Amino acid sequence: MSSLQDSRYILEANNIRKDFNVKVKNNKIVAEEKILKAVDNINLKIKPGETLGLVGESGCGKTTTAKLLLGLYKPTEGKIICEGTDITAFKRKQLKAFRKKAQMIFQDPYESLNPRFKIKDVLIEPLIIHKIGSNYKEQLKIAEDILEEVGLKPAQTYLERYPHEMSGGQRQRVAIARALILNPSLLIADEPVSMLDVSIRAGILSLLRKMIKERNLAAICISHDLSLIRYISDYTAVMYLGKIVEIAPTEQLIKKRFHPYTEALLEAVPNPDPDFKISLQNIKGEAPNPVDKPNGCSFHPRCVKCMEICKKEQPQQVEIEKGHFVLCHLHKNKNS
Amino acid sequence: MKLLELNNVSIDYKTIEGNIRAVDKICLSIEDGEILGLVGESGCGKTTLIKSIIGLLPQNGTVAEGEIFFENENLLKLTKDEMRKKRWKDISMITQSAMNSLNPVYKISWQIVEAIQAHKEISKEDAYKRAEELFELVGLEKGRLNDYPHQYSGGMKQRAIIAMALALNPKIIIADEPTTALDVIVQSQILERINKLLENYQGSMILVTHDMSVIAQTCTKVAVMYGGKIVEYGEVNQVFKEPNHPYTMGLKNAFPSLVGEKNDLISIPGIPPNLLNEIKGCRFKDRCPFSIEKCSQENPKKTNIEEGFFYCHREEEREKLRVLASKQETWLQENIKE
Amino acid sequence: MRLLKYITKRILVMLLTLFVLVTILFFLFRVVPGDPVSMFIDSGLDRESQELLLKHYGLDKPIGQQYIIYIKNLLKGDFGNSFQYGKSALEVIAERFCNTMILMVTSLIIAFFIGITAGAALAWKRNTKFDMIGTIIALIVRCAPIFWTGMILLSIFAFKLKILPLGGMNTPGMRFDNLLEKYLNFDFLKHLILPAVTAALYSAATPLLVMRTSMLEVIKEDYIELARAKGLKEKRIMRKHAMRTALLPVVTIFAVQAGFAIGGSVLIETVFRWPGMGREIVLAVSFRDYPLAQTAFLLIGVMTALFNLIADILYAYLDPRVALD
Amino acid sequence: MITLNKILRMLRNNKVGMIGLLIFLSFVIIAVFADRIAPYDPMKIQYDSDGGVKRLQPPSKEHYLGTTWMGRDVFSQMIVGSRIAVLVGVISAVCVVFIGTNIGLIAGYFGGTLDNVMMRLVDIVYGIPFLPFALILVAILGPGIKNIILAIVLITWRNSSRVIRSQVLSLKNRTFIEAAKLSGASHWRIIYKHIAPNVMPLSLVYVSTTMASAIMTESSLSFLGFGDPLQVSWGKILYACYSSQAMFKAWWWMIPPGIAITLLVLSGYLMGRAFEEIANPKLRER
Repeated sequence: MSSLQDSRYILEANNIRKDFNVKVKNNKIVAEEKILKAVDNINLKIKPGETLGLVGESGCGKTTTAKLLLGLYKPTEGKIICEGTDITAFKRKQLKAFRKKAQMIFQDPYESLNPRFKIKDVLIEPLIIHKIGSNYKEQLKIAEDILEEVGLKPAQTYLERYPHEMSGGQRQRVAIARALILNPSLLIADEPVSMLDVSIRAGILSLLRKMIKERNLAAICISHDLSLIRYISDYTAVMYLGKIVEIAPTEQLIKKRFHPYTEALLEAVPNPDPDFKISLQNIKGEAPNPVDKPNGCSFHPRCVKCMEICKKEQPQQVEIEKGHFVLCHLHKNKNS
Repeated sequence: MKLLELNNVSIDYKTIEGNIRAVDKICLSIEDGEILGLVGESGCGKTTLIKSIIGLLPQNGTVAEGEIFFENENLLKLTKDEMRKKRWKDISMITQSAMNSLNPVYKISWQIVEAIQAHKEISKEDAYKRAEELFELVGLEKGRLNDYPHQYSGGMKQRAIIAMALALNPKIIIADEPTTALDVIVQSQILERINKLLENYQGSMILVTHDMSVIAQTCTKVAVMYGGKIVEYGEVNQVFKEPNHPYTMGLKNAFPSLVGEKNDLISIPGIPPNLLNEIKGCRFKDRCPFSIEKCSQENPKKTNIEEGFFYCHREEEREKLRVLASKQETWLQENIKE
Repeated sequence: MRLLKYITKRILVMLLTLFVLVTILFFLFRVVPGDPVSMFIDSGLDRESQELLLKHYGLDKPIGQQYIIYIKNLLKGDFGNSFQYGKSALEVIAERFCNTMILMVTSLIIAFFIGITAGAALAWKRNTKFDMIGTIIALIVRCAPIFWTGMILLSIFAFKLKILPLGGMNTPGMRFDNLLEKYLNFDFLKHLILPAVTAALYSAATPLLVMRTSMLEVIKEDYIELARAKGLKEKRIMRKHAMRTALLPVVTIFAVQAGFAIGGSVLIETVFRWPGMGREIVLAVSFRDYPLAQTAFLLIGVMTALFNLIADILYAYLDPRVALD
Repeated sequence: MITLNKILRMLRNNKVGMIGLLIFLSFVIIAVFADRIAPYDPMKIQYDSDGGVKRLQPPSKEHYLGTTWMGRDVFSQMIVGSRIAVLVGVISAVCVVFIGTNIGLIAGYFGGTLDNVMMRLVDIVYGIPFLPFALILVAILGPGIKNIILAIVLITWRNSSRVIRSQVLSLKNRTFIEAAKLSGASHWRIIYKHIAPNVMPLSLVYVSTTMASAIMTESSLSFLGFGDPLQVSWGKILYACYSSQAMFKAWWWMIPPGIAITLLVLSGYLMGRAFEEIANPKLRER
């Protein structure tokens, strides 16, 4: 292979791993140091115009994965390839160019805007850093345009405001505007609506979807809620304790899932319908502390279909149907 | 028999900017054995309302008018000490953020025993035994009783709080967003556990949440709050199948579902009203696609239906509105008159 | 045995600190222009006897060598001889050290007791006149110079009312056969009251204000609301729930406060002519008696470090969430 | 950066802070115009018409606050003494917080070895008993304001740098900092454009409290007899009062310097508390 990367993809993550050193206190006065494998051997490929959903419980490594892909963390192992080069080896200049291409929207709109910046300063800052627009007036015009695009009309009324003078939904729109102002080709949204009131969530989600399609972005949307992911992503990957346990086109995954954890996750989403009562049959207990991962398949202590082999051996990923991968001992490769 | 009855209750907050009427003339009752869901967006006054029932309004909040009857006794007329004795024994509570509701420096067992001993002449050993029973009830290992809260996961803390709430077999339990901070699976486990406990539990419960699906899973009755008022109240099945208030219709649309085909997710445009200003007419009118002239002039009247009520000026046309409300075009910003 | 390891680690850090201190002090005292010897040797002495004296104190050697000798001696427990007293500096300081400790520990105990209870009470009655007046008094006491407060108390109780002694630690002329006898008598207690109260007043203000702020924050916590919902009595909520957790930041400042108090002993002991280490430092510095000043300073450093260690361990015990690392 | 205007705006809604600022500003005005306000040369011995020294005279029309044992005018000494207090307070506060804030910002933001070394250094400095150290330093280097300020700066930078570092540690994990990083902002831009404005209220807390403690330190050292020999300061007035053994007789000599020190130190603490409420919104809504 002459090129490191398949040119159809914007970003490719190859076997990335991230370890953190953490201090744990177990009934003792003095702390103990341990290694937390937050992300464990993950492979991802992202295409323009396509949205990948990343689902899992808190602490499963979704956000760490996102930050690795954006170069906010350095992976302990593995490569992240963008346009033929490994981003983990970027020099300062290359990194700055990469920043222009990859952006993120954060979970908490009350946290992601600097409280001491006016909205116009928030939006113009990236333009100043990347020297876009020849003068302040031009930059202001770009900021106004993007504000109108994300539905904050008329833009002039918002430019002079501070974040605390806006509602959560409006702030999240500003955050989207900031992410898009540099015309990125990759967008990662980390739980973009989970802090917002239910009645306005759909508006933000459809705005995101519109932007992704219009601008032909490669996107990743992180959420703990499969029912929300369904509305935005084309593919969905389910994560458990740092690993992707199942990945498939979203509707396919909802209709036909193979991993017991996905099964449980789907079962667990409560329905706004009194006729469908929850019954959790596919899972036991709570997720262990990621510091003490079980041996073998890390899901085995909670799995109702656990076999002997699950306790000893880590499963390998198999393609069970076209484009549908599972990491589970229950399933064998269709081709082999 | 009516266990709890709120009669025309209004609650005011004093703030630097002025008085806020967080709860406005609410009438609501709950019968023995009933599980009432109270649903609404943040700032709609749901938490304020339940805090007034248990007598724990913050210092700047006061019940401006109305009565709260519990077993035919007006709670607002009780002395502080009489009210204190009612708490937990008759009315217990599962707080909003169970994560922070346990005192970090005491063992869980200590905190449960304390609650029991505050109301019962009972030895420490017996109280501890009761705590063990409770732990079994909520699905926690007895051995973990002597842990500190920080050694528990979020779900375990929530279970511990539920155990504590059940300790004295109260007549009513008020649960304020009991599962909001939890992960999906843990949330479902807790909801399942609550459902199971409710089967054997004689008393009533008020469950406050912003999540319609949680209500659908647990409650028998539901009250929908908006801008300090209850806009609709009724049997859960009825409200979910045939919502009568446009807000309920919109709220129902906004919830994604995994069951069946993907249907459009629709959001309600605009933001909730600012309660600092006095509002004339219906409080939902600014966000309602069906609002008419009358809505901004008069307060809507109560329409009683079997097992419930709602407040809307267009009560006659509700069948038609329901059909319209399920369409995405209806809820576009442009269709809403300022 | 992690705790032991932790303490060892901390003590090593403490020793390093002390080593740095010793080094800084040693060179400070010797590098400065001016002949230190002239400060304590009668200029009437002839050259020969001066040189003899220099030799006797090891001052004739080059400074690097002096330093090595000094460190070696320190490790052997030899802190050098005081120029003023002509005997071992450690011996001189040992007695002063006891006197200072008694004064400081007494005043710190009073201070933290007053600070914690009053701070909690003020917070519990927040936004009342009681709270406002209490806070203002605490602030003023905190801001008044400690030696001035001491002077005022002296004028009132010793000079005007004549119920307490004017200073010192014992009435002159009293003789004691052993230490116990020296400290365990009414006369000593009478001498202790004013300096201890002055120091306590000063040291109480900070824990009081910290306790008040910390209580105000704790009161808003969810577990206080739950304690109310549990139907506990207000007194119990305040004592068992609010005060217990609000205490934690107060423990954190204990170390710093103790350090201040020990440093402040310089002033207190001067005003009340208390024969302690602080006063000795002032005198030693005035007379350029550097072995004595160094020794006293070092001991004060050790005390500060010890208080730090105690506070950290205490904190870890009081807060189950916190681990030492 | 910070202008008086900005500070005023911050303190406008804060009664406590306003009072502190007013007290402080009045002392500044007194210090600036001390020469014109003081009726006599503070060091000049006053004689009565018979040529006798006016020793320990109680307050009168000529001498508002009486005279000292040496026959000097206490009121003039008080007025002129404000100079040293204000000077030492302001200069040390600015130096200390400038150093402390920058160390805190850099150590907290970059972390790693640099942070470790810095914080060990802070630990060591925390182990040095402040007043005895200042005493020894001033005694050796010679009494004078420069050395007093040096001693204060050498020790007190530890407080602000440690607290600001921990504030930076929590700020740098806030998502708006990550967002800035993602915009391609350089480290220095993040530190000085995004983080620094957010720690500014905290820095101001330390400007105020350091000023207070510097004034206290100066007067303590002067009281112990290590003040600047050529200048009048409040601590030195008290030193003279105490060592002349006249303090029990001449309240007018003993009381005013103490009140002045207390007030000026208080003004620092009041402003500090006000800034603290701004820095930590949790304290605000009661």
